[in-house]
Amino acid sequence: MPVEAPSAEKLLDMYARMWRIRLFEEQAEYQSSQGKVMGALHTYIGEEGVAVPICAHLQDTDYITSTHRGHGHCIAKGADISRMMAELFGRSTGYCKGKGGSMHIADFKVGMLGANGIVAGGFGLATGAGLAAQLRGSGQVAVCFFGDGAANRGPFHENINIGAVWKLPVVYVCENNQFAQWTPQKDVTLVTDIANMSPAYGIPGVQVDGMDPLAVYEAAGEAIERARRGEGPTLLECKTYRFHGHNFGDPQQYRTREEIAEWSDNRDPIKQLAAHMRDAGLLSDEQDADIQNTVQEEITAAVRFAESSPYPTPDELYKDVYSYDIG
Amino acid sequence: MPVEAPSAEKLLDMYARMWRIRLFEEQAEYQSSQGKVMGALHTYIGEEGVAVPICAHLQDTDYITSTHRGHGHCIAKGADISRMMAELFGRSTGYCKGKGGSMHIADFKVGMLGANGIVAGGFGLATGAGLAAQLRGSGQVAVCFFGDGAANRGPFHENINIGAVWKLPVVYVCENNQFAQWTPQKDVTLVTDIANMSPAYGIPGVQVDGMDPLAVYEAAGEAIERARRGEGPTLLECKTYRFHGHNFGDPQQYRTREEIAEWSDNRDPIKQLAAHMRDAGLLSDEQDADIQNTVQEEITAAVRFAESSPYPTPDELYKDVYSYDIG
Amino acid sequence: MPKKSMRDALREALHEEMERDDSIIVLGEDVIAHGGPYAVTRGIDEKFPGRIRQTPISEAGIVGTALGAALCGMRPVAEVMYVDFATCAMDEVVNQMAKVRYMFGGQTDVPVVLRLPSGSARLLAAQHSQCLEAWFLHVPGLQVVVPSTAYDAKGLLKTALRGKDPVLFMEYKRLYTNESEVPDEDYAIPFGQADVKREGRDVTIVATGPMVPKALEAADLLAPEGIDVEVVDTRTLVPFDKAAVFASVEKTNRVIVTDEEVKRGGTSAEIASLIAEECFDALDAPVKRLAAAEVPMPFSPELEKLVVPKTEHLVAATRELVG
Amino acid sequence: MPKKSMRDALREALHEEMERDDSIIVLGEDVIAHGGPYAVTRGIDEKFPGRIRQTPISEAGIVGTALGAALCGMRPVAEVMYVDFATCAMDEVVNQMAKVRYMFGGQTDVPVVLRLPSGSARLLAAQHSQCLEAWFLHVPGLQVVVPSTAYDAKGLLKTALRGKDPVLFMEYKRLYTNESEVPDEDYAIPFGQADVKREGRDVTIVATGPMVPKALEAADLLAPEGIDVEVVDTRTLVPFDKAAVFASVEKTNRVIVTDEEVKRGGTSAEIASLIAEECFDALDAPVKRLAAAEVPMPFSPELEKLVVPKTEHLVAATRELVG
Ligand SMILES: Cc1ncc(C[n+]2csc(CCOP(=O)(O)OP(=O)(O)O)c2C)c(N)n1
Ligand SMILES: Cc1ncc(C[n+]2csc(CCOP(=O)(O)OP(=O)(O)O)c2C)c(N)n1
Ligand SMILES: [Mg+2]
Ligand SMILES: [Mg+2]
Repeated sequence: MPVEAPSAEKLLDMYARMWRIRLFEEQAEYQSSQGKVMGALHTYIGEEGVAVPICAHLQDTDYITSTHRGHGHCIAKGADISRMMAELFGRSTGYCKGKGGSMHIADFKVGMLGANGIVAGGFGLATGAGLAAQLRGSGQVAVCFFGDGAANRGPFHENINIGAVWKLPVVYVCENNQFAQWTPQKDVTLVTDIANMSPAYGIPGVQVDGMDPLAVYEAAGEAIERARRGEGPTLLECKTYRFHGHNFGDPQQYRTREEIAEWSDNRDPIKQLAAHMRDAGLLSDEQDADIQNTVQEEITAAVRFAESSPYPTPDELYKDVYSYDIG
Repeated sequence: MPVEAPSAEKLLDMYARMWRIRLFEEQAEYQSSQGKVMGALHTYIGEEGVAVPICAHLQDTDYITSTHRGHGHCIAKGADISRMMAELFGRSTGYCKGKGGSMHIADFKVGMLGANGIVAGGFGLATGAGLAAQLRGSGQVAVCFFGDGAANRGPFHENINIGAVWKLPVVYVCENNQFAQWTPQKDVTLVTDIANMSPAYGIPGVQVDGMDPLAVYEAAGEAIERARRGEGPTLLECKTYRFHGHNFGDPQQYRTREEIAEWSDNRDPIKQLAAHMRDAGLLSDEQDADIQNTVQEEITAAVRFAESSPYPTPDELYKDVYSYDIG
Repeated sequence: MPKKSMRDALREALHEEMERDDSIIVLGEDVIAHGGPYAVTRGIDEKFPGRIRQTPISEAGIVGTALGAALCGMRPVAEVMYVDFATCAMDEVVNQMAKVRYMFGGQTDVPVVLRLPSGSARLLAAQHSQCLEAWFLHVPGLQVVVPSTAYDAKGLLKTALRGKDPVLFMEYKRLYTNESEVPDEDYAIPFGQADVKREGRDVTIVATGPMVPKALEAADLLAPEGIDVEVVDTRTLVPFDKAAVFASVEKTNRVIVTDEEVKRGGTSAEIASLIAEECFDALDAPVKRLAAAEVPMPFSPELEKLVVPKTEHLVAATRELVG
Repeated sequence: MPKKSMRDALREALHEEMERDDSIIVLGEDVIAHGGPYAVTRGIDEKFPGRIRQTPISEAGIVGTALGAALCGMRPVAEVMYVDFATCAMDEVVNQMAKVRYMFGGQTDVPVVLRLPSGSARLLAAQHSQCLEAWFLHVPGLQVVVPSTAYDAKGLLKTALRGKDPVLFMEYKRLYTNESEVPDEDYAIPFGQADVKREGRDVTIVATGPMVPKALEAADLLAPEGIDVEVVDTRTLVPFDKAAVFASVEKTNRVIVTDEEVKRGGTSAEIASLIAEECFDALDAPVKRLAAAEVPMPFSPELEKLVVPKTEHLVAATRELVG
């Protein structure tokens, strides 16, 4: 069953979400440089073409799991950027009441089961989410986002096998940005095409250009439909690239400026989607400017919200450790 | 480079070793039924055609790692059965001074790095042994024996990838006996041919009939030579079958008597090797009887040695925790 | 009241709660075949088809999947065949299960139970005989339960299956066959309530799991000498019933803390230091600890038997304390 | 004597020992690029080509491989980027590394060092701020080292690199930049020797790692009040220098035990209970513990700062103890 092309409305929504990620993170980096945002900050800039078109197929009742590089997944899945920004600022109005920070933003209301500070930490959660969906027969699916680095950890192997043998409605999405922190992928595995690992689990492996949002939309649509039909997981690899450092402050000695420019100048997924929409007559200059302005205003409002929110009070320290007060 | 066929002498030695495993374990089971051997006892009976021809390619300076089902590996690698039996009896003359028991027999002098009570516990050890060999440039190789069940654990994935990317001289040997304890392999993975997992690591995968000692000899010879030449690991899968229960006392409700008979009557690796040697004029009835009698005598002597050996004295309790006395 | 083994009591608790609550599911290695090595999950497959899943040997996958399902509306009970293998899933337990509620600011409940056969039994040696309670109680967010009787096991497992927080349920292998009276009616034992298994005036033995029956034996042996021992069974280590322990120490002024764990850094250290810090003025004697020798579990029967404290050690330690 | 940071001191120890002993190799994630996140392994690749291996993100593989190499004649130093991720390799640490010598009856040495950046720093939140000493000291077969100064770090790492047993070397992130005098000559600090970092008559503070500088600060603050604090730095937790700790307690009769770990089940519990058991008669006051709050590490600066005890808490606790 071929995946229907996204409607004009959907495309506009996707486009706005990609900008929301981009501008949110540029702002977060700026706030980090000002010392307002502290802790680790891993940006998704350059990779927006992966999470957005994939999540465009999902409902709030579907699940995703995320990584240390989680802002993009949150925004793609529909999280509120004011509560995200407040979380980065460590404020009580943040998604996690300020207890999580960048690496732990979650929004269970929209099925976002959390960023995760442990590389490969999402595999079990997504597989379990798929199990819950299957047991309920609810037609929900779970999407597990993970990096190329995560593919070298044991939980990749254990959970994909479980998902496969139980035919769980899970799509395992590798965001292959070709680096794990400061280590090029080719230095640490002979198999740089993660999709080629799928035969080890008896499931389909699909590789797609992660800088091309429409290609990702189509490939993800098929994998998600397959999962919803009860046919089990797909390993979907999106080749992508992060335009900024591993984390904010990374001096990036492991790659050249030229390589970065090659990707960011020529393959930026936002530009590619814009070009496509323009060609199809679905995006005027005015609309484009409107979208960017609106998003920029949202971001400004988010910062205002964050800055004007209170820090958690000391009595919050012992709350949420358990459902009850342990004394 | 084709592997040379084993010499007559080598064949006789392999044949004797296979009997040594068979009779040692039958004796161990008997002693277990008498309450003389306690703890877990996992027999290798039926699988002798794997370890013996593989270890026939190895020197004492080469390494192997083993599993909870380790007697066969020990004997194949040249361990002394008296010290093994004494270990099963919990005596101070055992390989581990009685501190290890069946699941932990090791003989570092012959490069046997220990049975292992943790499923997949050997992967790291073998990979590290390969790393040591590579760094020394010594031409040593390491063979990692593991079961089909172990292939579902994370360390399989992590270590084979490390071995592959560093081109370590390791052969990863799956003894696929089609069950993990009481669970049939096909219930817990879609990919029952473990050799087919090798592309995920960019290394060759080879499958061989583990009940045919000569086929195993040849396949192992190639993989080991490849490793010695510095070309990196091979994933070698030997399809095999254990004739007895998972452990001594297993009621075996998960398979039929007929299935067991099918394998033990028609595919017994000892019978197959004997038939081959007879056909080639390399084993007379007399030689055969001699070999079996000699081994039987060794076993009887081993039991006598074990039974007449002292238990460890209480002061042994605190020894060997550290290299020094911690007080 | 009928007598039942701890194994049967646990099985009953599972069946009764699965009947009551559709969201309870069971995962683990060989949990259908034989009902796992200790047969606790036997019968679930027939009675609740589809609600028990026999897994590959993938401890990290099992625990991770159980947790994921718990975050999405199920109530999984995962069996890790031996607690020793929980080491293969420690990230999932410590960095995920224990922390998701807190890290996410209370957005989710975490109703997952890990059943963990523990302790020494049948000469299984160093990799199949461990106790890890002390690790788990060190991790905020986990609850740690150690039943000593069939009655407690059933009542505590019921509470575990009705709660909202992760439970590490330590089942001592040697206790599976221990029998005690278990009523047919439904009951649950709240967490955080220690149980005074025997009242006494002279010495308190704070005991956990398999040391409880030994403490009771020791008390019986000491009674004729006029030494009146109180035995406090901790039952849950997190939450911990400090009040009950302190009340007992304040009465007897002498205390032995005992468990089967390696002594160094074991649960007995935590309990003893709580007493030394918060109950100091009540003490007439050192806070004595009796726990396992600081060695990996040896195989040989002649060594294994030296590792875990025996009744006679409790008797001797008690005499010394009052003497 | 030149002053050096703990980071530089550790780097020097590695370089000097690698020079001396060909069998030392280094493994870990990003250990070549930047020399790991804390730059400790910087420069090794240039100076000792081939003897440092940058690994995939495979903690179980890293530790398992390091151990295997150690059993076959090498002396590996493996860096686990944050001790939190050691949870991903806990079977390798606990069931293999700690036990191989014993299980195999002493057939092999186990010369492997795990370097484990620990503790809170820079708002890294719940999964990057933990301390796990208490777990490791509970496992017979492991040695646990926690340096508090650059001088100690260098001398202890040298001993680790010359020994025959596994070492869990806890490097507190916040201490990497701490400076102290480090001589140019070769020296090693034996394991099992606590260090009295400051002598005093009134109260003993037994401190570990990052709490040592705070204890010294507290002592300085209290001196003008006429409270004379002795600060005992444990330095190694296994082996543990009971004699030094007890000698101090016998002198001062009052003791605070402090570390950065979660208090429940932390190292402070073990040390406090040792004192309460074996040094009871010397005590004039309860054995006080000061350690981290029983919560996962929160992110917000306003909460994070409440978790780990501060100098002022030590000051207050000391006053209370003598008051
Ligand atoms: C288990 C574990 N090991 C190491 C780390 C440290 N770390 C954080 S992100 C990262 C790189 C991850 O690479 P990849 O999975 O490719 O994701 P990317 O950062 O490229 O999006 C590393 C090594 C960690 N957080 N968890
Ligand atoms: C990590 C771990 N999980 C579970 C077990 C319990 N266990 C021991 S052997 C075994 C089955 C192993 O199957 P396989 O790897 O195929 O080896 P086989 O027994 O068939 O030789 C299991 C589940 C264990 N020892 N270690
Ligand atoms: Mg990456
Ligand atoms: Mg098998």
